[in-house]
Amino acid sequence: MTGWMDHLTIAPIVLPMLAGAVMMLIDERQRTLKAVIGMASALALLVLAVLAMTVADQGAAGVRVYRLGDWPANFGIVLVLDRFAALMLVLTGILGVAALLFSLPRWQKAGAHFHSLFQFQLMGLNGAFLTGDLFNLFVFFEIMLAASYGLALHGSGLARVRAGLHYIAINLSASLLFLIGVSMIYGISGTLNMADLAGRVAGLAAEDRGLLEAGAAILGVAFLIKAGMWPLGFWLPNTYSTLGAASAAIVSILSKVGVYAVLRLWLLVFGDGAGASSGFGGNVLLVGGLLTIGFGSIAVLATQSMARLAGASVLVSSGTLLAAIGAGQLSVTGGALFYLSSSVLAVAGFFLVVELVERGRAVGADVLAVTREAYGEGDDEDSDDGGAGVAIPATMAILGIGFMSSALLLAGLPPLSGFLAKFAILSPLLAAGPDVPVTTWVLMAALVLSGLATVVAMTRAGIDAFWASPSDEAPRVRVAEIAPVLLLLALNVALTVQAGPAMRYMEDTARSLHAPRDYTGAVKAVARTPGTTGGTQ
Amino acid sequence: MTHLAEIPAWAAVLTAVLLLTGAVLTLIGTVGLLRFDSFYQRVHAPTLGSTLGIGCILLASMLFFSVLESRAIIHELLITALMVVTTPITLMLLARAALYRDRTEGSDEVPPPPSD
Amino acid sequence: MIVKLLMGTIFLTQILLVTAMAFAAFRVLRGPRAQDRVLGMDTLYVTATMLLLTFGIRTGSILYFEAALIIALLGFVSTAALAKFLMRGEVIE
Amino acid sequence: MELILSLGIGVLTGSGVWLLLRPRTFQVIVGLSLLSYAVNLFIFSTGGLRTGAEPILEGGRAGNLAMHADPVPQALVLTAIVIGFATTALFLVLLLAARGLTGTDHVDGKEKSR
Amino acid sequence: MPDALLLLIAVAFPFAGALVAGLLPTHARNAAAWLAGGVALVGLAMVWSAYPTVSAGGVVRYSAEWMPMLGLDFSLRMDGFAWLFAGLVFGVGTLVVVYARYYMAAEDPVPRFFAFLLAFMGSMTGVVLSGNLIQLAFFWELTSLFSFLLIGYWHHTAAARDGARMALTVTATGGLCLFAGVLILGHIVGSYELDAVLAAGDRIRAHPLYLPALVLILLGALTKSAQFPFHFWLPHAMAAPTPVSAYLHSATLVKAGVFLMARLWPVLAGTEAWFWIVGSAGLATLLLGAYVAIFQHDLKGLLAYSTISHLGLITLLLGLNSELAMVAAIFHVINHATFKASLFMAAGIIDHETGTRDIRRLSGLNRFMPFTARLALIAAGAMAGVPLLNGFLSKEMFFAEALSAKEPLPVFFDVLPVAAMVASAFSVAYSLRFIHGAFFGPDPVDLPKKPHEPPAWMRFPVEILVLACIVIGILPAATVGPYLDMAARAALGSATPEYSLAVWHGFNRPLLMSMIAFAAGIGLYRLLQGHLAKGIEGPPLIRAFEGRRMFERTMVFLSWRLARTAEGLVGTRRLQPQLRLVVCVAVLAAGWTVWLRGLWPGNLAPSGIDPVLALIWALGAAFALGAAWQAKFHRLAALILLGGAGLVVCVTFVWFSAPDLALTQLLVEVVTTILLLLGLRWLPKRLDVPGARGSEAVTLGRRLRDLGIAIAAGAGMAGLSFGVMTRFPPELLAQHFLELAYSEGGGTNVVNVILVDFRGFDTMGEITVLGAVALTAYALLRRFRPAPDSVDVPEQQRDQSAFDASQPDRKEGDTAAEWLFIPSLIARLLFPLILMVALFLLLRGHDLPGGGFAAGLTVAIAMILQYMFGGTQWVEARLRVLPMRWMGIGILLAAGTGLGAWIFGRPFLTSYFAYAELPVLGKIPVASALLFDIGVFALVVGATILILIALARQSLRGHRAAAPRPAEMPAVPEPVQSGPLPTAVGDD
Amino acid sequence: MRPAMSRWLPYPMMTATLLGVWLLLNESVAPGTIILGGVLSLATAATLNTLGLPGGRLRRPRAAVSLLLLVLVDIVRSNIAVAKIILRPGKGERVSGFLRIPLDLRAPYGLATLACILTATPGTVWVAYDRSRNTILLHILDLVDEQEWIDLIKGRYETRLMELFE
Ligand code: NA
Ligand code: NA
Repeated sequence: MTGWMDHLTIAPIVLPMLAGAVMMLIDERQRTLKAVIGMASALALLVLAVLAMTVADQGAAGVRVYRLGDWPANFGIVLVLDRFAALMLVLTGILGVAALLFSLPRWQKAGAHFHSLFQFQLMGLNGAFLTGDLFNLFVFFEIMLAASYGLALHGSGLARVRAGLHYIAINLSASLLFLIGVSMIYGISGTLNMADLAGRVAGLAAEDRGLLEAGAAILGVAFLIKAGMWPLGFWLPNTYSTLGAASAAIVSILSKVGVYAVLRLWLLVFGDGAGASSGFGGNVLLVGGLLTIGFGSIAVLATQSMARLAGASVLVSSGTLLAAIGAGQLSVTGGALFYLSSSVLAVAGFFLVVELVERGRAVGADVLAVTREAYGEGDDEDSDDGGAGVAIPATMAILGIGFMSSALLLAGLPPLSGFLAKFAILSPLLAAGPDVPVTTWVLMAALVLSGLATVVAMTRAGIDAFWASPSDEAPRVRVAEIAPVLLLLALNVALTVQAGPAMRYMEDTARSLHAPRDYTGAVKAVARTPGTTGGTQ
Repeated sequence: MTHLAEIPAWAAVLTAVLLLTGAVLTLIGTVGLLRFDSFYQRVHAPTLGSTLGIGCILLASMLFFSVLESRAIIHELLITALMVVTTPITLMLLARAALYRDRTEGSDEVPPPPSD
Repeated sequence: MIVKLLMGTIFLTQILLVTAMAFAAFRVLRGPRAQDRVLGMDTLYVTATMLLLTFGIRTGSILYFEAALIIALLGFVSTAALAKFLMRGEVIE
Repeated sequence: MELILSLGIGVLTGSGVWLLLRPRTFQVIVGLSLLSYAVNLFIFSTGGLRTGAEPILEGGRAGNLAMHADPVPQALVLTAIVIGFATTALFLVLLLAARGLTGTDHVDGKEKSR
Repeated sequence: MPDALLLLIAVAFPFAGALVAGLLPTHARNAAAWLAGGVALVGLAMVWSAYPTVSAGGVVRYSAEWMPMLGLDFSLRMDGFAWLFAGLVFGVGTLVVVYARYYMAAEDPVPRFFAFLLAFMGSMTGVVLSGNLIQLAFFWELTSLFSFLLIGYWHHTAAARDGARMALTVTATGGLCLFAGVLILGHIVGSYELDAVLAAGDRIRAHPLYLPALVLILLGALTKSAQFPFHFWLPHAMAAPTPVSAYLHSATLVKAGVFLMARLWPVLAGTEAWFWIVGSAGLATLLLGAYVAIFQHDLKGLLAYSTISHLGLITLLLGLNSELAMVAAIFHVINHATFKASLFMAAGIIDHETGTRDIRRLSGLNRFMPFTARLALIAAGAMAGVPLLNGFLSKEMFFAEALSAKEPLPVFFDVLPVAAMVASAFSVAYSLRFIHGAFFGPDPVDLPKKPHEPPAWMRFPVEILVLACIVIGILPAATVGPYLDMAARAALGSATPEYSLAVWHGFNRPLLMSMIAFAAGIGLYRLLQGHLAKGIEGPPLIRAFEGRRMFERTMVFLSWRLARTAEGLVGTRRLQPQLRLVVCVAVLAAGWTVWLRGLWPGNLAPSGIDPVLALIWALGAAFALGAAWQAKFHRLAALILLGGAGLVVCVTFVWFSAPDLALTQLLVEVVTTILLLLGLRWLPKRLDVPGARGSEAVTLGRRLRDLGIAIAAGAGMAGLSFGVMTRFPPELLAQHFLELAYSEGGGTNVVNVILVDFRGFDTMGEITVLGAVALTAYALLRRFRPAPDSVDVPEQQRDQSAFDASQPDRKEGDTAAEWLFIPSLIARLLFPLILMVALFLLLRGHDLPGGGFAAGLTVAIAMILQYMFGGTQWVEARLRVLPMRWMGIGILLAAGTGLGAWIFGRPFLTSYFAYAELPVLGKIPVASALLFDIGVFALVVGATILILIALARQSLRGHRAAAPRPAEMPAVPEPVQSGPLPTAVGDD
Repeated sequence: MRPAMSRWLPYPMMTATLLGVWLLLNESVAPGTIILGGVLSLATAATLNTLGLPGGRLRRPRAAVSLLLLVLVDIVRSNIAVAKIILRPGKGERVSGFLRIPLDLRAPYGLATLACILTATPGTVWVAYDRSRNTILLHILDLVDEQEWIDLIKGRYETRLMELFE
């Protein structure tokens, strides 16, 4: 461990932490400076993430293990960079840049310390994706959540506070479950390192297995709450629909963190090598995922507010992912990863579009619009909201395109990647063998029907927003607000056009997730075997 | 509990006596807390524990550890000093708060405020 | 013999102290007024300090001293805050 | 001892859950606090219960589990306590904000219509 | 140019054109038209230049990798059949562009129109040229999408919006079904490539999944082609500009369904299922469309239903499972495209020149626009099947098929010729109505515009198409013959039957049927003229079955009412049920798992029961239960009881050898109590009014349920913890920590060494959590707005101030000052002492209990003490803590310590420690971990003080807020609550 | 001499106490501990500068020690007395009540010390202080003879405290 490149693994965590801390030292009024620092950090994170992806995409050699404090792996905390982590880092990096850019004209002014919280949010996400330690995962979940509480409440206001209360209450409960689960796993297996744990599960005594699995089940409940699985995910549409767009865009990956954790741990710990425990709980994921798609679709249909529609779409995508993961097939997992990437970008873009669209519509926009400082110290009164935004030519057209594209993506209709993503899940499911299990048909039906529900709801909302109301005056929008929408859109187009290479990466990722030899091998290589001494001090 | 065997008899007996005295005093104090009818009587009760009660136990501790480690272990004095300073604050504040509350409720147990 | 004496005494002391805590707890639980509960709580803190000290003697460890010290130094802060809340309706004006 | 502590954890959990399911924000925060006590004890207990075996190494000698308590759960509990403290504080602030904005302390931000 | 590239250009060019058109300025009508026309012509040229290959029976292919691992390539494939359709798409497209240039008004955003039109053209080309089925479904949905945009082009009218939405809903639904069907087909065949699929007909028909695949694919095709019962969207799509109708409903969109059925005819047709589904849908549509068309008053409505009917005819032909019928179908596709496009354009011209399309208002236009009238007359003749026009030929073929088919059910085929004649008679009737109603009769009155002939170029496309009707009608074999043959051979392969394209087949039964139909049609029109003149809306007999209304009702029910009800049933927006579910799911998840694996005893025997600890826990349980009991009506009591429970936890930590935990727990306890107390002031007063609760039984039931859940959760946790406590993992890492804490971590307090070194990364994360929370709390509190009933100064303070004011020798605040005088003096004296203890905890934390967190909390408590007894203003006049600074520096210090290791080429957070020999001071430890811990300390001080003080300061703001609020204040509409809040009472 | 002293060591008593506390906490009198403790005591005591304390200082340390011993004896005696009261069977024989006592002592530290002594001693609780009249309100558990209590408090403690602090 000497080269600077080795620190690539930790840089996505340390960089935003430093940026966030530095910005605490800067006066709130120096927004431009903070914006510059924040943006520089976000861009650097994106670059680092892409770099990490190229590093990770090198087969067995691509798994990088970073030993914090130079301690052996099963002993100290390790970060593990592999394809899956790198993929999530890239997605986070993209959303970070997009959301931050979007927030610059307005959102950053809506409350105190937006920039620090934003950086901590990125730090939490990156950490959660990189860590190879179960308890450290908890810590990063908490960082992520703590920052998301801040961003969820950013701008304050009745609806946001009301939903935030639910959000926090439920996530606190989930955190408690997380702790229970982790400590049970430690108490039974004696380790917190995920790779180490994977190695120990198979050899577990029969009388201990039940408790370990119970711990895993409780842990799973915690993750599934975050992922929004029915009946644990009602908070999700409620909360997401009140978020500010910039927050929502970055938070849109939050539900995927739950999915990430499930996918990572489930395949690692309860994969084929887990002996009697292998495949534990897979059916729950499948059935739960299907139910979630069902509920998400109902919620999609039952709403008239665009923001809530976006929130409900998150449920549908979570459900799809869970069901696809629950199918437990390598080839399907690849498709699921493709779907994950596509839907994360789509949902984020949709949240941004929704805010811009709703801005033009005074009624009902109170939730989304920046609530002005009611009264108080009056120290953030320098906002120039009145004249904010330049009437960009064809604003409505661009917003319309943005909206329609998001709708297509979420409904899984051509020409964007949403369609290919559904195809990438369904096709391998059908190709798995001559006999198609019932669940595949149900999943297929669920995907078709959820797409239909999305079409119906999106058409309703889109027609209301773009066609029904005489749009003699386009909402005042700034270039910095439209640019991220177009950026996310362009990425989705790229994902469609370059579906081949993208899918190749996803399939490689899926392969290494299903046969985590490279992962565990890399970690074990830097672990201390019992009995041997000699550290690296 | 091997360390207990290292204590000489005199110290053991002294420690035991001090411990019991402290505990009994404390218990008596809380019995007062239980038995007394009015709050203003009850407020006196815990001072048994927080003065002599804890004093005895701190003495026992000092004695015990000094003998055990064969050097003067007197940091318990800190606790003593702090107890003397902080317990009265709570009790004073509490008594005055109770007085206020009883006065506003027109209780005849308490004297009226001095007024001309 | 001495070990037995000490063990017995410590055990008895702890039982007495816990009984004292129980009496204090009765006030915390029953009141009747808020000030009674606060008073019970304060007593509980003091008694707990003593219990920790006896535990130190029992295990021969001086490490529990810190916990006792912190109760003595800061335990009163919460009871004082409660008292202030009763008197003034808020803790910090 | 194990029995006592697990019963204690059970009672703390039960009380906490009961309060968690109540409609008033203050009840919920008290419930969450009780639950976090329970969970902290739970984490702590996974290392096994030891009396008089604190995790301090005397004179810098290497320790072993026969003489010392398992320090890992203790370290985890410390982290959990800190995070629990932080989130309790946040929840409190939020429930106050909600109470201020909605005028009620009901968890749903509105009184249930009967 | 290689043929393969031609295909790519044909598909890509329209999309590129659409992009360019979309970027043109709004008023660039001519530029957009030229662009669109050019693109269409290029497309036509590409198609034409592929003719030599295709006509020789060859297939032109283009293929590029797309998602190779999933067997999906971007592949284009043109055979004769596809060639024919592509030709129609571009040919009719070119004419429509010319027409549209004159039809569209200058004030419309015409470039956008052409952009949509071109994109649609590209999608349609994509459908017909797709070489694999997934890609076909891909372009299929695109046609739905762009047709939606085209239909909704005049979105300021409700009709356009509704029509567009309906079209999209129906066709996109169909498209999703098609997608599913195609997936199944791919599963059966093992490939999505069209060639492979077309070669696997027998396998497909024999496969158990044939029927589901068929149904799904047909759902796609029938919705697209507006077949019964999905026909209803098409008439409403007439809200589109007429060029759109001319294009979509003659040659393209609706033909996509027919195209698909014909394309897959060799693999899907030939079964009874196919016959029944496709045949009966076609027949029903044929009759229904024709019948309803007669009664339309809108020219375009009439044409729309006629379109439905003719598509029904084509579908019926495809459904007959006869190769000859298939040829007839293809032929009718061509014929229908020509006459229907020209009729739509004619209707558009009428609309454009007179301002209305209502047959009831139109009359005698022959005198004002004679040339147009003649064109329309010929086209309508083709539609009615008049000899020497192309419609006649395909109709005759249809009659012949209707007579000849006998399989599988004879009865059906006895009905078929009759039905064919009836439908034909209807078509004669509505064609007559179109011509007679619009062009003949007296001069029109009261038209919005004075009618005259349109511009020559607007009529030009109509002329071309009408010419085609005539030429094909007279010389079928010479004109359309080769193309039809080529298409049929491409579609049917070796199964292509012998047929003859001639105007005269002798006096046979089909001709007889034609004549009867003509007579009947004319008779019917005469018969109905009176009824039609009344101008009643809707067709007799089936007026009630208005497709649109049923659709709307179904949609509202399904997608709105049902969804909302369902959401209410299986979802909730309330917190309590959500938390209940979380708890129940967790209990079930753990319980079920343990149950499945069986309950096993642990490998450790439980240790004996210490009566002291048992007693302590009896108290602990009482406190916990008491807190649960009191938290509603006696918050202060609950808070105190909570503190009691915390104390018990702390004692437990001591009992089981965890001094660090006990210390930290205590400190947190104190801070939390103060925090909650600070909050208590802002909560509403709640009184326990007996009898004020809701329905007793319901409340009791709810409580019992929650009690059950709580008991289950408690019992579950107790069981789990007992299970884990009595187990000892075979190989515990803890051993290593104990071994290495001193030798490699440099500390004797193993817990602290873990916290700042082995697992220092956790701690770094944990302080970030605290920092983020503090920032959030601060931001929230800056916008804090107290409820009206707690804005006021607390009652106690008001009382005491009033008393002070009432006494001559006292001034306001004396009572408080006297009361706080001694405590504040002592608090100040304690301040340095507490700081000293804090520093002690900080500095020796690595070796003994303590550490940065404990020290930080201690300092925070010292500060709070000053605030409590000195008051906010008093303290802030003297001490200026900059919490944000502390926090920032704290994190930087911690992270900086970690980064320092980089300089030495070590990983982040690698610790360094050594003992430095200093004169006088002796050996003192120098550890980077201490620096790290100082960072933790700084952050904890900053964060805790920030939260506490931000909360405390609300009292100051609250008083200020008691003054009238600024008028613009409520950014959020306040619900119900007005005036002071009633005291809330019990309610769970 | 004096000004320099008060600049560098404004609170000598306090600083010394803090150093003592430091040494007690560390259980060590090694030079390193003393030096570090000295530095920290000076630093922490300096916070009192900003917080501000009322004027007045301890005049006669020796008298303080004798007062301390006196209080200790009183505490022991009162402990026994109060224990007896608590353990006395039956009810209603206790005569307890409030007692207002006019004071001559006005020095803040003196008053604070008196408050602590009275409250810490079982049987008496300092309830309120009236600044304008300089009276205190006590609650006394065993209030048989009011004058006896007034004499006791004024004679035994107040005079000594006035000597100490005024
Ligand atoms: Na265990
Ligand atoms: Na007293």
